[in-house]
Amino acid sequence: MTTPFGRRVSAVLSRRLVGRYVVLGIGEEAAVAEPGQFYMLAAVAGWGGGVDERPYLPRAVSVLYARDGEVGFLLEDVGPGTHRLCGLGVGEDVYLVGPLGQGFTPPPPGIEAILVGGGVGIPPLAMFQDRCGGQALLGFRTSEHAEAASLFAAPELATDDGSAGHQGHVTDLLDDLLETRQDIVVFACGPPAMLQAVQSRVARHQVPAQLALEAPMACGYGACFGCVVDTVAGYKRVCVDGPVFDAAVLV
Amino acid sequence: MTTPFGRRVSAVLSRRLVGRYVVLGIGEEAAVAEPGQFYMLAAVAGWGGGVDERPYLPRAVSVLYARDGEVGFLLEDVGPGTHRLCGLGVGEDVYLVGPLGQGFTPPPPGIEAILVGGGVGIPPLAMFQDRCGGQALLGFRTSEHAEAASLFAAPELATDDGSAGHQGHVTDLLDDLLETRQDIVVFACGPPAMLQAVQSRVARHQVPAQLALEAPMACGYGACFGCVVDTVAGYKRVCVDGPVFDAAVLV
Amino acid sequence: MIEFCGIELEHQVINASGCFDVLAARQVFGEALVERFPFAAYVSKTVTLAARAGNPPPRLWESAGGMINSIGLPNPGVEVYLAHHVGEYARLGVPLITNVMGSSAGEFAELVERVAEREEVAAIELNVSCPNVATGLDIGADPRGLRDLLAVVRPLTRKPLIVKLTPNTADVAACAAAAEAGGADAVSLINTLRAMSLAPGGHGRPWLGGRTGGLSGPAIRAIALAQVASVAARVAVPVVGMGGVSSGADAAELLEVGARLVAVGSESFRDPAAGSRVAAELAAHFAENAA
Amino acid sequence: MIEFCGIELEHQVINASGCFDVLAARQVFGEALVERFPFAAYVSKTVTLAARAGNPPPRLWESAGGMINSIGLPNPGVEVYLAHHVGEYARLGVPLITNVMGSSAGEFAELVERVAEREEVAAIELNVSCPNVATGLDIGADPRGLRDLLAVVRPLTRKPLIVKLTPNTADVAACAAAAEAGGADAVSLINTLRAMSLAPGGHGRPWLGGRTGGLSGPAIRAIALAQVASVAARVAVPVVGMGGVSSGADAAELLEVGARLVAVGSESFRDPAAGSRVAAELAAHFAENAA
Ligand SMILES: Cc1cc2nc3c(=O)[nH]c(=O)nc-3n(C[C@H](O)[C@H](O)[C@H](O)COP(=O)(O)OP(=O)(O)OC[C@H]3O[C@@H](n4cnc5c(N)ncnc54)[C@H](O)[C@@H]3O)c2cc1C
Ligand SMILES: Cc1cc2nc3c(=O)[nH]c(=O)nc-3n(C[C@H](O)[C@H](O)[C@H](O)COP(=O)(O)OP(=O)(O)OC[C@H]3O[C@@H](n4cnc5c(N)ncnc54)[C@H](O)[C@@H]3O)c2cc1C
Ligand SMILES: Cc1cc2nc3c(=O)[nH]c(=O)nc-3n(C[C@H](O)[C@H](O)[C@H](O)COP(=O)(O)O)c2cc1C
Ligand SMILES: Cc1cc2nc3c(=O)[nH]c(=O)nc-3n(C[C@H](O)[C@H](O)[C@H](O)COP(=O)(O)O)c2cc1C
Ligand code: FES
Ligand code: FES
Repeated sequence: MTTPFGRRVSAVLSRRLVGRYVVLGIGEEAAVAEPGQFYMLAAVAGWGGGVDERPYLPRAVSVLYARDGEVGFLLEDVGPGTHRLCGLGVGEDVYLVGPLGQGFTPPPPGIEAILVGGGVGIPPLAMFQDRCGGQALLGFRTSEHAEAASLFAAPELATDDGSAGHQGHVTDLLDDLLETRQDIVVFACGPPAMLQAVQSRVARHQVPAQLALEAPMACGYGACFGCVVDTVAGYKRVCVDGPVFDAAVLV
Repeated sequence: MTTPFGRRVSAVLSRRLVGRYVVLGIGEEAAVAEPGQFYMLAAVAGWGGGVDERPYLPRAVSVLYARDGEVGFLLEDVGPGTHRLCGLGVGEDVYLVGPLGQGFTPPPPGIEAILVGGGVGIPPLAMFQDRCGGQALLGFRTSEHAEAASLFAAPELATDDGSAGHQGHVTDLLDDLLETRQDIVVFACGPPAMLQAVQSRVARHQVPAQLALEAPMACGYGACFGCVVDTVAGYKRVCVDGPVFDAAVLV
Repeated sequence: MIEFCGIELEHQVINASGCFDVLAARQVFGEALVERFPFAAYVSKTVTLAARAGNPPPRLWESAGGMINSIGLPNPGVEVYLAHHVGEYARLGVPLITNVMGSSAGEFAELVERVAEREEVAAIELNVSCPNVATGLDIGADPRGLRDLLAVVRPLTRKPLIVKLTPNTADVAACAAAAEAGGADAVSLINTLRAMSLAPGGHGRPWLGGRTGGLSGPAIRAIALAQVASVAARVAVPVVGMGGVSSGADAAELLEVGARLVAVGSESFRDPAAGSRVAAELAAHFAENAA
Repeated sequence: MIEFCGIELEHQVINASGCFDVLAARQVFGEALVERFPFAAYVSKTVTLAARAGNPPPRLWESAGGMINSIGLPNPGVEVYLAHHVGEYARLGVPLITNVMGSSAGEFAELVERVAEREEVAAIELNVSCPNVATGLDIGADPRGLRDLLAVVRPLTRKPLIVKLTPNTADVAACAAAAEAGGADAVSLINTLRAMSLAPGGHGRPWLGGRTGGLSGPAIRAIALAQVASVAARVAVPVVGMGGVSSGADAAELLEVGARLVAVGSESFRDPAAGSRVAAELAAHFAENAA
């Protein structure tokens, strides 16, 4: 995979809200990312000086879409880095490196993709569905959080408080499916607890799954060895060996 | 002198440009400062993350005016702190502590105030003239820099390049005055070299002078002992013993 | 109420030595400062035997997330301190901790004897960051030097002795253990880290009048946390943790790793009321975690 | 052209060990990385005798103006390094400096002997920041330990030996002098400063898998400048300065206080092309100052 070496500065082209989330579109001539890939992003101005004098490092953000000279991201304001990125105005500059990492591998013909996502971990799935189809099962805390489901075609929903869709976990929806179907591959991203729940379920039902992981990252391109996850083959870097891993290799 | 203990957060009320300078007006109920006093200012958001991950400390800024619940400042963008303050938008919040320090002492009746200023070191003089009158002699690099002279009534100008007023130093104008007049007190602020030139001239002519100094500051209220200047009585803190000093005590 | 070396304190936040001149602050902020004094105890700026003018200016430089100072311990000397300052500080209504520094064990002994005579002084903090003439290191940088120092000064007073350790050392826990073995009632850390800045212009000329200075502020907080944790794990005496604290959350972390008290230094420059703010945030933090 | 220990370099900016895995970067950025390699020499990540997995995650924490890592020196061991990595690194077209660490003088000796056999290796950097089992300190934290180490390894090779000093010491210049006396051809500094961060939640539990980690980035630059200045003033051998460099201006300051080369570490994480950018800014800076 070849990508531009080093940082580039581009203007923000668009910014819109989906419920409590922000969609950020950035001009990027060769917008060629695969679902599951990510960029490292930092604002050019005002990066730093937030809570505890952060952010210092760029932030890993999954690609939501990549087309027509624009790459898009879905952000939730959870800390100093996402706060700054969510507040970017149209015309402001960002540093970006990417696309980075190994994305999802589409299923062979005849096998349906089941997309299991939660919270802000849905952009890779939305992009995947857009390109390869598949049934989305999405979990959120409340209906307010669930507004990001609008990025999907015909998703099934679960919310913790039952304010939208099934009351309970998204893995309940997956359980129902796994009881009846074997001709599927599961694609999942979301919080660690959700991914673990998916991993143990697919293992029990011997269904293949690809999990998109997150880890604290400094560089995003394999330079620092900071983002490792334990696998059957030892520690692997999430940024270059992932973020998508076969569920079977994760320990 | 009593001032509010601790920081307060207020909205920026007004912001306008005088040539390359920015005038910043901030809501401050008890706007009671004296000419020569200053505030410590910091933006609430985006303070930090600039050049070399600065600013960290608040910045000392002289009062330009204080009236009708508003205190005003004149800023020139010379580094990360003034850059951020110059970029403040109306409605953004700032931390401020002040008014701080010892201002100018007005001359006794019958004695004329001669105000000698250069560059961004003119706010205390503008405020002084507004309250107590006096003849302003102002020096700037070019006519573009000289636009801040519009803050004064009937100033005499000098510019390095002669593009406005006398070509040369503002101290040339002072020299002419000192040749003929003894019934004056000089009030000066500006770059160190200018202040030194003023100091040696008034000493030679035995005319009293009050100089407003600058020094790197951390706190502005006497806490750190970082801002000292050498005087006949030893090191004195510019923030609490000054910023205005009698020219005769400075060594 | 918090107990520290037998002293009762209103809360767990005190000032770091040299970061809050209460006499100047009272002049600026008026009696409100005394009425709403931000700290649970007042730690004096370092006092030496003879008066010191301090280092030539410039004394300050701003760096990434922090600052460097080369103030150089200006103070009027112990006699003036005792005659004029102790009484003023006692008016604050919080316990007074007097910070002293000598350049030899003998100087420290003289300082401790003089200061200990005063009833208003609740405890004495020994600033051992002065360069040792013999070794070139800070007196506090090696455990043996600390033990020798305490052997001399410990017998001179029953007031609590707090040893303010230097962070410019390979093994701060060993230094803390030596202080404890020598009879210190508490240790405090971290002091500033040796740092440098250059004058703009490109000739390698130091900016600071003292050539090098000490780094403080958020930039050093993670170093402080590591040093405080290693010291608290090693000694039984109470630890005063400091270094880069700017919020209740920062203070809570120092307490979590074993500090008994937290001191606020540079943050007071940004916010004169930082002491009360940090104490209030800390109280809210614990109330939340208890709920 | 810059001369460093008899090696010719295109410019004065190299990478800091462990901050630029060139094999991964080539996979990501393609051959452009080799064609426009950002550094004047390539310093390998630390190599040890046996393979090391490194510390358990999490390994990173962001702090004020910097970061803390507890990577824990993962590497495939010296045999795999020699068999597979040296050849790849040689392809970069810049001199290769191999960084090694042993936990005893004997381990260092074995590493130096094995690595020195290889023609592709231009110089060997000794990372002496490993905790000494006997003293609990870093091997490099006391001058005597360094002298003993060099007495063992210096006779084993004529290749330049660079000693990478630890900053967690009371007197880094004394350590540098000991390295020089022992026959080191150069010294490099600073390595990361011991630091800590806590897991969110309030139980004092360390966040990092390695419990403590090392602080790097702009937060430590002023400390690096002080240490590099004190070392350069003390030794005659060339000094590689590093710590928080993110611009040509930062690099220039290290050169001004006496460094021969500058290494860029954490800044490469923020900007993969930081090496070339800093070198270009440095060249512009000197052109300006000459004018
Ligand atoms: C491959 C990948 C893809 C991602 N995609 C997206 C995406 O599409 N959209 C999105 O919004 N996010 C995404 N993330 C997550 C995002 O990069 C992280 O949440 C990032 O840390 C947010 O930065 P922040 O400054 O906003 O929050 P942080 O302050 O970093 O807080 C986030 C969490 O990090 C921990 N934390 C707190 N303080 C620190 C500290 N000082 N240092 C380190 N950790 C700390 C805490 O557990 C906290 O809850 C992705 C991450 C990865 C690795
Ligand atoms: C009493 C007083 C009144 C003042 N009034 C005004 C006013 O009315 N208007 C106004 O615009 N300014 C005023 N100033 C000056 C202003 O406070 C300083 O110039 C301040 O340093 C600007 O901050 P900065 O971040 O923009 O620039 P800095 O980065 O602080 O740069 C300013 C100068 O500081 C030096 N410098 C560079 N890097 C550093 C560093 N890391 N640490 C310390 N110094 C450095 C350099 O010499 C540089 O030229 C006043 C200062 C004082 C003391
Ligand atoms: C301007 C300044 C002056 C200081 N003066 C002293 C002093 O006189 N005695 C002392 O023991 N420590 C002194 N210190 C160190 C502080 O007490 C404290 O240990 C250090 O600043 C770390 O805390 P901080 O990061 O909260 O500032 C001083 C620090 C600063 C910044
Ligand atoms: C993620 C990371 C990994 C590192 N790995 C090594 C290493 O393997 N060997 C070594 O000698 N130094 C290592 N270091 C230290 C750096 O080489 C350098 O000394 C330090 O980071 C200071 O420079 P900086 O502030 O530019 O990062 C590492 C630093 C970081 C941040
Ligand atoms: S984030 Fe640096 S190696 Fe993965
Ligand atoms: S700025 Fe702190 S004492 Fe003057």
